[in-house]
Amino acid sequence: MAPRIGVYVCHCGGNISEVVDVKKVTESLGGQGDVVLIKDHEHVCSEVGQKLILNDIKENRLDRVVISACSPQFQGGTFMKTMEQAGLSPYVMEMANIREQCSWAHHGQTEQATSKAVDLTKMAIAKARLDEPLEKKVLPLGKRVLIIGGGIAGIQASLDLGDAGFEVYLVEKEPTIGGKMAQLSKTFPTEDCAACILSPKMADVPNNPNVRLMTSTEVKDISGYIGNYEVTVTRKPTYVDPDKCTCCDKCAEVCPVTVPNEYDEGLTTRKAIYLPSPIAVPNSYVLDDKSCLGLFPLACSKCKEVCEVDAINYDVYPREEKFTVDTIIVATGFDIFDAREKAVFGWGKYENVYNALEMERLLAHSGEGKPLKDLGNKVAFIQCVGSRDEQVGCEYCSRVCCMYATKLACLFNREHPGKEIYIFYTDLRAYGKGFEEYYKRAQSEGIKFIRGRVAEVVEDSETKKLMLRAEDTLTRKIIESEFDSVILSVGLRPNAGTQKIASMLGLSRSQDGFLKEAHLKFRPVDTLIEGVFLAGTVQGPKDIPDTVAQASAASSRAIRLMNKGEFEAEPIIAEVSKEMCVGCGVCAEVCAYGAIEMVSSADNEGVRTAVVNEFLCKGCGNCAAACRSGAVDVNGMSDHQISKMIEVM
Amino acid sequence: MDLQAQVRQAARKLLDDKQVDVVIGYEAADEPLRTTPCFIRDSQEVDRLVWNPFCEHNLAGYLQGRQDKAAVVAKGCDSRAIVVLINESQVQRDNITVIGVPCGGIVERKKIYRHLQGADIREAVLEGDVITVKGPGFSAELKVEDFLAECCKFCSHRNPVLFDIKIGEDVPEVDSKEQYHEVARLEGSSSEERWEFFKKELSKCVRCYACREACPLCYCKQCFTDQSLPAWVGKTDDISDTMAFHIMRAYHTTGRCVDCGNCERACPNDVQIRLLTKKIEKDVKELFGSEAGLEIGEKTSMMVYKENDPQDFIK
Amino acid sequence: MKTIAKNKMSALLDALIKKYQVFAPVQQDDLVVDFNAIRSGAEAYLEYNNSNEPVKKMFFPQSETLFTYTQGGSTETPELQPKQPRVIFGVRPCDTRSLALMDKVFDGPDFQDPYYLEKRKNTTIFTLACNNPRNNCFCSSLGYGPFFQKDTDVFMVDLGEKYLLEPITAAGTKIVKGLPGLEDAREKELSRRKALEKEAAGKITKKVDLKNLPEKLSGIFDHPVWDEIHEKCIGCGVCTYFCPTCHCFDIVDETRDDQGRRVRVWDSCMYPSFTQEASGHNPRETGKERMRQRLMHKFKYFVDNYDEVACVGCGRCMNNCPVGSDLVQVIEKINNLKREDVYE
Amino acid sequence: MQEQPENWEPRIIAFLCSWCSYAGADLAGVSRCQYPPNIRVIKLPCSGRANPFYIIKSLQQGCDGVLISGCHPGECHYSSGNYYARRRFAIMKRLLEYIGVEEGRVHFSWVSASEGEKFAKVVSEVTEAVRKLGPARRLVKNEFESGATI
Repeated sequence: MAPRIGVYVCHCGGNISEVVDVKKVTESLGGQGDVVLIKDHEHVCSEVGQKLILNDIKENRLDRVVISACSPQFQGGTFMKTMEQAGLSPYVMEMANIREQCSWAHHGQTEQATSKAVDLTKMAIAKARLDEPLEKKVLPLGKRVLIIGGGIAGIQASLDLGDAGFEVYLVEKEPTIGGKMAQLSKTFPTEDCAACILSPKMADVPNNPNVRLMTSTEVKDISGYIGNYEVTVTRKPTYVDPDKCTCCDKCAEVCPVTVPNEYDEGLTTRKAIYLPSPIAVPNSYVLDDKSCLGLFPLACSKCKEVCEVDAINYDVYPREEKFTVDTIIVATGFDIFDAREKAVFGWGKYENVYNALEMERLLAHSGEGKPLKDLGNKVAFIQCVGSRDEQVGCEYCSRVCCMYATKLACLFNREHPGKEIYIFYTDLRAYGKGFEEYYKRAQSEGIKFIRGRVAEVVEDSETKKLMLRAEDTLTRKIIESEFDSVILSVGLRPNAGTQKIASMLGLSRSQDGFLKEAHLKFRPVDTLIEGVFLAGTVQGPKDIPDTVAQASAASSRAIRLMNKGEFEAEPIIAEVSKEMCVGCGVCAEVCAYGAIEMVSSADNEGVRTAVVNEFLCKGCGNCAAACRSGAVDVNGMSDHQISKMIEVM
Repeated sequence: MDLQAQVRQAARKLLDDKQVDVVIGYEAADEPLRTTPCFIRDSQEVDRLVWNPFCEHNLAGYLQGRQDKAAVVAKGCDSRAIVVLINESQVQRDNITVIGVPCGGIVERKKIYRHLQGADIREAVLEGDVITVKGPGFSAELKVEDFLAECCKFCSHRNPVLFDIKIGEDVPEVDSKEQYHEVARLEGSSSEERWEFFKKELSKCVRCYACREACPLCYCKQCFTDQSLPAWVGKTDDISDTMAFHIMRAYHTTGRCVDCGNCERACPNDVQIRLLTKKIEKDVKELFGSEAGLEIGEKTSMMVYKENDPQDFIK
Repeated sequence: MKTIAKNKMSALLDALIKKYQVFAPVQQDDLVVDFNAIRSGAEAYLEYNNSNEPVKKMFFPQSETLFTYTQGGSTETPELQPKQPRVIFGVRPCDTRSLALMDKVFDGPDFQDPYYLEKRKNTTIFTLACNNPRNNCFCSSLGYGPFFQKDTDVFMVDLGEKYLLEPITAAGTKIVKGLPGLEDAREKELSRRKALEKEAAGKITKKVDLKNLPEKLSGIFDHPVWDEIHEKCIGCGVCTYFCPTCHCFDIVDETRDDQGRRVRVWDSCMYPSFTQEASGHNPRETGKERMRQRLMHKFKYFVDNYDEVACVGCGRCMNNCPVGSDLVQVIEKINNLKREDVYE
Repeated sequence: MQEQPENWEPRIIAFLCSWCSYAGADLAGVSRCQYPPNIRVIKLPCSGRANPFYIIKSLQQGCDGVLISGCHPGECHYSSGNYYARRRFAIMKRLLEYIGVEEGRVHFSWVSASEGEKFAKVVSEVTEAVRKLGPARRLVKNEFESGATI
């Protein structure tokens, strides 16, 4: 059946008609069979104008409306509502922009502006002719959220969501939550003890009735989409029942295996059965089956023998667990830069070169009165190790190193007054609240800040002292000096495990390797994948307050979606013709939203074709332009429509 | 053992061991200087298989959409096409066995006919690198290397990049520096000259679609030329439509074309369509630094982007 | 019977050009010859083997506007009659023969195609005997041969120094009468003609036996041999577009805004779109059905309808097939099917 | 420069992404930036929507010029559509010019929603470039006119 199109050309109270000859436009449009009526009006968008349209739709059984007026970005919404009022799909209305892009831009050129207005209106008619009455799609949403990563970001997000009544699954691959923050000595600029402020928060997690904590657990697979994420996790056994363990330490005492302690960055040792950290949550010993003498077959059972509460059970195995969530927050954090990549500084080779996280642990221990090492009398910090350094592929600033080095220097200085402490920096960035003041204070306390990049560190093989060479770029003097210890302020790198999660979810990375947010300014915690959010350093280097803020932001964005109970999707989306699709996958590859899946399904005779997820697709049409077969098109913006618009030319 | 014997031996073993259902290779054609694709299912028939510089077809196209287990004889370019087909999920790696044969270049039959001014060649015998051709009242000895197809002359991948069975030793790769000389020559001429050249060249096209069908990477279920909503390209032999067809067909090979020359070889009217695909191949290399069909798992150049891709042409 | 010295041929053509639009073989490059309208006799190149494309396009062009229309109703049919009477000069007997076969389709008892016929009526054909059949030629298996002189207006033979001209039809006689430079043929020349005919026949080595083919084909519609025959076919249209007897077409509308034209364009039974239905269903779903259709049409259905096979043995389908598919071998394969394999 | 028919005005088709360039064109109007009235705009969601067929079809239809405009790199509303578009256009533009379509028929630009003035400038430049070239002849399909095509 031929469409019945009504066309309205607006004068816009002279805005249009002072340049464009509106009468002539209406006259030039005639002669096309399915254009049932053409009218002009002083203000089509006015009450009167809209009533006119409503009335015409009813009386003339119009099923397409073309409005030749202002920009659709200006009044498009108004007319879409009018269509709905008339009981029509808002997507069978087209606008020709003869104001912003015609009358306002072509003053005094009535003839040409009029002819342009005619063409633009004809193009809108050509498009409207092929419009289909699309409808919005609605997806019911539940209140389940998966949080990947139990660092401070994951903890904050879990608590926010749990408190708000959402069902949280917090997955952490390590045996305890707490992440990198749990390893820190104190935090800048306030110097409050990291463990002291973190441990209550950590303890809140298992106590929150809405949070299901899964430590020693890795995400194996995620499929599906918003509202329907099917998550498969692998739960690794710890062999110790946390509910029974009393942390009496007897098991560790008898354990014959000693290995480097990760929590202390290998500066101390632990046993094969151990407490992951003094503030571990769950607060329980765990058995590390990789360093244990052997469980299959059992080589030693000393720990089990001494356990008075019978908390140890060797007969447990990794198991998979599946659950479904509606949204996901990725908070997989960062890794520190591996300073071995910067071989000129000798980390891992020279005895007295430490990275900053090692320094954190050294200070944490000495702070407790149990010093591990003597760092000597002259200590240097080298900044920007693995940051702002194209040689190692990190162009970005890691944002926290200036301040943590200042903090470590201050703490060390206060513990060992009278020592010489140098910080060799590129630029000193003290941009946060209280940062500049902290920097000033450090200077006043005698920490020497030298603006200059250190070229190399050379160890005296006899004395193990370290020779540093740098240029003080402020005084233009070459500094060559011997130090007892050197601390490398290593930068932040994307966590090694993040890529796996990113691939599962179809998240893209920024050039720096951190996960990419949907919009750097306006959607900093959203991703392009609907229902997936980022929190913390997984998105880029940041300090604790920013991480916490972002975690709360991510929670709030997740709540924004789930609280409504449903998700509404625009109908202007891609559509795949199964008959034409050859399954090459180029569409899925170029889709930024992971909205296209290549499926070989039984109802398609096992043939692999692209399938568009109508809730994830944003209708950008990149897939359609990429498809060589012409199998992908965009509803309401089809190739056929565009080709007919071109034909008007 | 010569390469042909090795191909036959490999085929025999694959069929006898029931590793494959069919071996796709070449057999002699009735016409001199030609071979024709053949499908061997019985090991008794492997002696039909031949290997010589007349094995001009890219057999990769026969793999697309197969349900059975197939072995295929593949030269360098054929193997690259197979890689692209695998990467585009048109061929399942597990279902195919690639019999890789290093290739010294393929003879372009029409060059010989041109050289002999259209002589009526009734017989051709290849011995070593010399082809002896005979016809009513004449005979001539020709060297293979003098009649290599254009795409073979500067081929940068004569040895298969993917194979399960390798026949013979790798041949030395040739200097491919000059491979774009024809494109470069055209680029050096004026817009007007290029237009006249391509208009004339493409007006020879009769829209038989042999180029498209011969291309192992043209595998759409329905080509844009046959689509009607919208009908991007008219069906008549109007030169504008013919040019539009060739522009878009070439464009669709962007970052995928392996320059096997099958399209141009298939053309009954000798339209130099490789000049289009070769231009794109050159641009892809220049602009995006990529080359098609070298590695399983690689993404073709239109599937990816770099944030710093060249954009000096954009205002 | 007349002769003309080769060096006078150009003048003869010039004389024809004054009254007719003359199409003659013209060298396109050092290998390819095709029929073009010539403006001077010197352009003609008669020392050719055969034209790359058959002459059918002179009567049944690849695209032909049937009529134009505008939205609102008016249609306009183009002028069907050529502006000038035409001569096609130097056509090989196989192509001449193909026109006789095409006539059966476009000028049948029930239907006459004006677009084809107006051109046909206004065209005089000069056939040039084929002294040098090529390795893919097999016209002698089709009941005629390289010196076949029916179905034409004037028959010519290249005698070496001269051409022999023999008017066949009244139109031929009339046209030859007015041509300059002709001499009466001598006995010696007529015997030379005979010798050349024999020599030409001897050059044809490809042979097919068509005697029982239609009957055999009718029994093997579902035979697995088709799987084998089509297997290497890539489904292009070369064999049909270059076939002098293939005449299938599609009718398409080309529109732009409010105007349109209806065009007849060549189509090929080898294309999937040839039988694609609007529903998406395709009765000839794979290359096998399409290959079968092509051969059935040529060697069975056409025979059923017109008592002739729709093949002239010119060999173009084999010359041009991108994958070297060999029609003669295919027919042989079918002929060799054992009786028990063929069911009624 | 070829001879131009009297009163000839170039007809230029423009494909603008809706988030940046179309909004930029709106801003040009709102700011009353004046530019030549020769363009006819088709709004696309993203420059990544622009199938190279649009360019070919436009040229076949006799458009004297084609402009495609999207968001600046890194500002695509759909994150990366313009990056893909950029690759497609780079290849297509070079191919068209190689085949003999005059340089200056097909143009690309990045215009953001805040660049009304830039939009007006781009359109003026494009119109001027096309005007210099004269009416499009190459690749134009003249199926409704008698005589030879192209």
